[in-house]
Amino acid sequence: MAEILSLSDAVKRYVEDGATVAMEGFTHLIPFAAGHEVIRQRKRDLTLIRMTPDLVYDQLIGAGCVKKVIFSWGGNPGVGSLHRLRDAVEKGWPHQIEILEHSHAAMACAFEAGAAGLPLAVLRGYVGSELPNVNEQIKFIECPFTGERLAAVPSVRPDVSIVHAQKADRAGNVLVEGIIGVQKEAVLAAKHAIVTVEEIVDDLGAHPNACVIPGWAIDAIAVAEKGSLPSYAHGYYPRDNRFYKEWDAIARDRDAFTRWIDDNIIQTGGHA
Amino acid sequence: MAEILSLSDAVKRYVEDGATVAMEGFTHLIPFAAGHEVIRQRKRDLTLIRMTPDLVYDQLIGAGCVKKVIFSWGGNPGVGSLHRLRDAVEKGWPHQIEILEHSHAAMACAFEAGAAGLPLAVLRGYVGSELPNVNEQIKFIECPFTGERLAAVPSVRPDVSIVHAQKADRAGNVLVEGIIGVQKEAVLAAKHAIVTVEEIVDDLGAHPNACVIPGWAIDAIAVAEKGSLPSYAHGYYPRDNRFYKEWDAIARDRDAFTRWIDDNIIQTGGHA
Amino acid sequence: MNTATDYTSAEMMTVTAARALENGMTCFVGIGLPSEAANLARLTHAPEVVLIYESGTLQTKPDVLPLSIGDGELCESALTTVSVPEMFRYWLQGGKVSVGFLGTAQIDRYANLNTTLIGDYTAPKVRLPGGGGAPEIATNAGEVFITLKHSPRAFVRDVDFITTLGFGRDGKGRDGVPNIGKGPTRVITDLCVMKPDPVDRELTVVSLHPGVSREQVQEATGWDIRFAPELAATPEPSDHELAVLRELKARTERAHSGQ
Amino acid sequence: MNTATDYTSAEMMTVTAARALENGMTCFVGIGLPSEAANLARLTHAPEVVLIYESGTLQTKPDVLPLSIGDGELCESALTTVSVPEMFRYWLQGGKVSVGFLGTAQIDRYANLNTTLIGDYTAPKVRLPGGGGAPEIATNAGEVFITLKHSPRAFVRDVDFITTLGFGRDGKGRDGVPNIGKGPTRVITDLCVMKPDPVDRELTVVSLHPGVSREQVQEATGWDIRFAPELAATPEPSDHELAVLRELKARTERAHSGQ
Repeated sequence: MAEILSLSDAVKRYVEDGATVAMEGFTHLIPFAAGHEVIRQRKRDLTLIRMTPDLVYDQLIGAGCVKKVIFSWGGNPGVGSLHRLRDAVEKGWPHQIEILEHSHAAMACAFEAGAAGLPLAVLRGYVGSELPNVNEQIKFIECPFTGERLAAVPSVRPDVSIVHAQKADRAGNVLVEGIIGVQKEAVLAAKHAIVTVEEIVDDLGAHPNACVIPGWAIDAIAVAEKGSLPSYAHGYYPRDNRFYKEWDAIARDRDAFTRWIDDNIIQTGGHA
Repeated sequence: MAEILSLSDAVKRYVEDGATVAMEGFTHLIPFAAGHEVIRQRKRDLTLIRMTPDLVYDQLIGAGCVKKVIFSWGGNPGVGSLHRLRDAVEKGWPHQIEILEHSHAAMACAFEAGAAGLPLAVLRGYVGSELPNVNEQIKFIECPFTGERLAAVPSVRPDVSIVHAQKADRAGNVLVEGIIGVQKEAVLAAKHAIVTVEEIVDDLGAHPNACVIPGWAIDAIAVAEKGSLPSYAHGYYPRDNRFYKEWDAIARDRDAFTRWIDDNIIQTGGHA
Repeated sequence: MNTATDYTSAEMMTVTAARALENGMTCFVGIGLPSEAANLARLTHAPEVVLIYESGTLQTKPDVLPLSIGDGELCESALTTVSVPEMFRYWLQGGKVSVGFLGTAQIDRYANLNTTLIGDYTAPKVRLPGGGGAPEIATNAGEVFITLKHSPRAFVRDVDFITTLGFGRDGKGRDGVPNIGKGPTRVITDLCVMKPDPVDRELTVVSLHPGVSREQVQEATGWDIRFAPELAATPEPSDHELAVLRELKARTERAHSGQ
Repeated sequence: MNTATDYTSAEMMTVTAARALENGMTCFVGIGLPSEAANLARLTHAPEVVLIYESGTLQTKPDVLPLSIGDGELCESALTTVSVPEMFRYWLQGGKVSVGFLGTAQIDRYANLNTTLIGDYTAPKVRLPGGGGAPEIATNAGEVFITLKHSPRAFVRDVDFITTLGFGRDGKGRDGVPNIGKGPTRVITDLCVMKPDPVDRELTVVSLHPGVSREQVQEATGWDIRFAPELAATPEPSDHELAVLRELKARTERAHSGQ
């Protein structure tokens, strides 16, 4: 049953050094506030899973929280590279990180299989791609009915998943609306789940088939107003495209990056 | 791209003798009007797929349209047996039919896999059940990552799927709301799809993540007002529970059944 | 809580079945007797029991009992309604269900369930509705409660067909199987409560309902039924439980006959 | 339709790419150049082209070009928005996409795409963003259009890494593979249009943009590029196409800088 906690307490309780963590949100509803709290609490050796690492993982990598990243597209959407990711992979700063990469289709299926409690996902994928040469977690099976060769990947089952959503009610039931990505799958696939929300309301006001995640499938709810900025929250605030562009210059330079983290995350003490 | 046709024309064009047909709707939105049209057009040798055959398949079986039924629960919900299904299976009236039975979980996964374009569905299912002894389409595979034994069933890919929904817009986009069952999966898994609707409207008025099936994924839309009675349409009319109970007596007796079909389906000429 | 003195054996069964559910459990509910018991639990001691029906209705709070597994009432009173594939994949197979509550046509001494047919598969004497959700509810839920009326036709030594696993033909059907639930942990009838023996898994009467004798249970059971050494007396229904149950059934009756 | 006389090579590329899309096609759209071309098509000759973005937005009609693949605009103007697993499973893998429209960092003579890295995998010179949706778009869509700027750095004889299958290292990568799309059927650059040779699948220039010479194409290509025997001249953009494109880009600029 979801407990309503402060973001700081939620991260303290559920994100351990060395944990496998999925912070999801496909462009929309990216849990930046939670990512920043992880940086502030100086978590270390995390294995981070995320289809599109985006700036939030760039920040976590540059801040030294990360041992390994599992992903399928690691760029700054519409802008270019994730310079902290590249610097870590290409030059080992602040330290070398491991990467394990998939295609979106495979990762989406792996989250789906994780939510479905299965050990693997099967897809018609990776045909002719050289990704299976560099990712030993991509295997192939034969369909027992047709003989067709199909790709198989292990399901995603994080220790903790963290997502951001529009709102929760007082029982901790959460409404996610708009581009819903793999958020529900991330929550259901994880051992523990933290959901940050814009607000807590009396009534979700959801339609019959809305994407509602019941409170009993969540461990902690934390209010984080504007908690997905510079990403956006459908119905609350738009994407800060300008910041995405500005990030390019900040992240290109190690010092500029370190200053930015210090000024905007560390020094704010949780009130960013 | 969906064409708006009369129900009679839609059935004429897409339901051929010998076809594999899925008429879906999990208790809710069962496409009775379409099933009755199939009976009126005296289609023969159909292989019918449906998780819960319900009265609509009882009627089709008794009317002699059916060669084989693939299903997972064949009863009159809350009432008892499907007497026409039982009479066909136990006594071969009006002729012997084949049955192939699954569990709900397996059929739901098989529809899902059909929609996903896969040849098979994998599930943690059928453990200790004797259904695999009598259904050779249930096989087991070994997970290449964990070694776990998992069930596999062929995906469902009907020649035609027929579902009922609340409304379509003029471009043939369809809104399904409430208990959505496997309707979307049935439509997407099929070579051809017919959707009957309560009405055609200018604007579906759907929320951002509503279950909307685009017109270009559907072949024919046919208006069938009260087209799911005695089942129900959320927002339009309730389930006729009384008829479900009355059906028990009608279907128990071959003559009573034949008279009912004649009076209520054949003689109405499509204006039931 | 006053205990009632005037109640039927069917009411005794439903109240006892309802009491098996604890507040906060997530319960995947079968239609019929399990649904009646689960909703009684929700309306009495377990207001926060989460009821899930295979039609996709999550955390539903119907005001009247559904006739079918997909009545509109279930959707209208649910937290949300998901597709049937999602229900079986994410919620049941995904391990979110603590207890599956099932009925059955036949049950045997190892709590295997038969809802497929009586007689031989290729030439059945009676064709039953089939497996439905039960085969995977029984293996993917944390544990399973079963409720049905006691009769020698229902309680047979060996079921004609194992639609749904209890503990297998030899009681060992779950041994060594990874990722499987505990299976049937109790069977509630109109006469008694049974649990599987902790060692060999054979169903054993652990509690007799008020006024029921061992002989009555034996007569209604198709094998030599075991009784626990410390046989309990099932507590009687309270006035409150009976009142809520009767009101629920009356509301249901009015709602369904009104159509 | 008047043809314009004053336009850039980038505009020529976008207009030509847009013209490749036919009305009624369902197009799985990559971000950037493909998205610009696909929306131009929708706003000109193909008003009923169905645009699908991997963020889950089905049949979207954005008023301004999205900066990211999941901008709010895409959801707000979509017929509906589904989860990302559903997008990849039901819509792409399910065979509902007639054409995938992709960009790339590197492409080789067999139209294999590399968006993974330059150099060696374990010690990359440049780490690129990775596969994203492309590997399965390229195999599960009915066919694939590719658009990118022509340069010797982008057009290499053999890509450093096949992220996404064109026709494989030997041009035979799709032969005998069941349930696979036709693959890249055209590549549109700022200089020309290329198609795979019908026999050996090597990319061949079939049409030169106005004012572009064979030599220019060869200089911008990292291998000995083939030209079709009957080399066409790409039709120029019309005034209308240019006006719509420029207005679209101006609207986009205003919208994105306003934030």
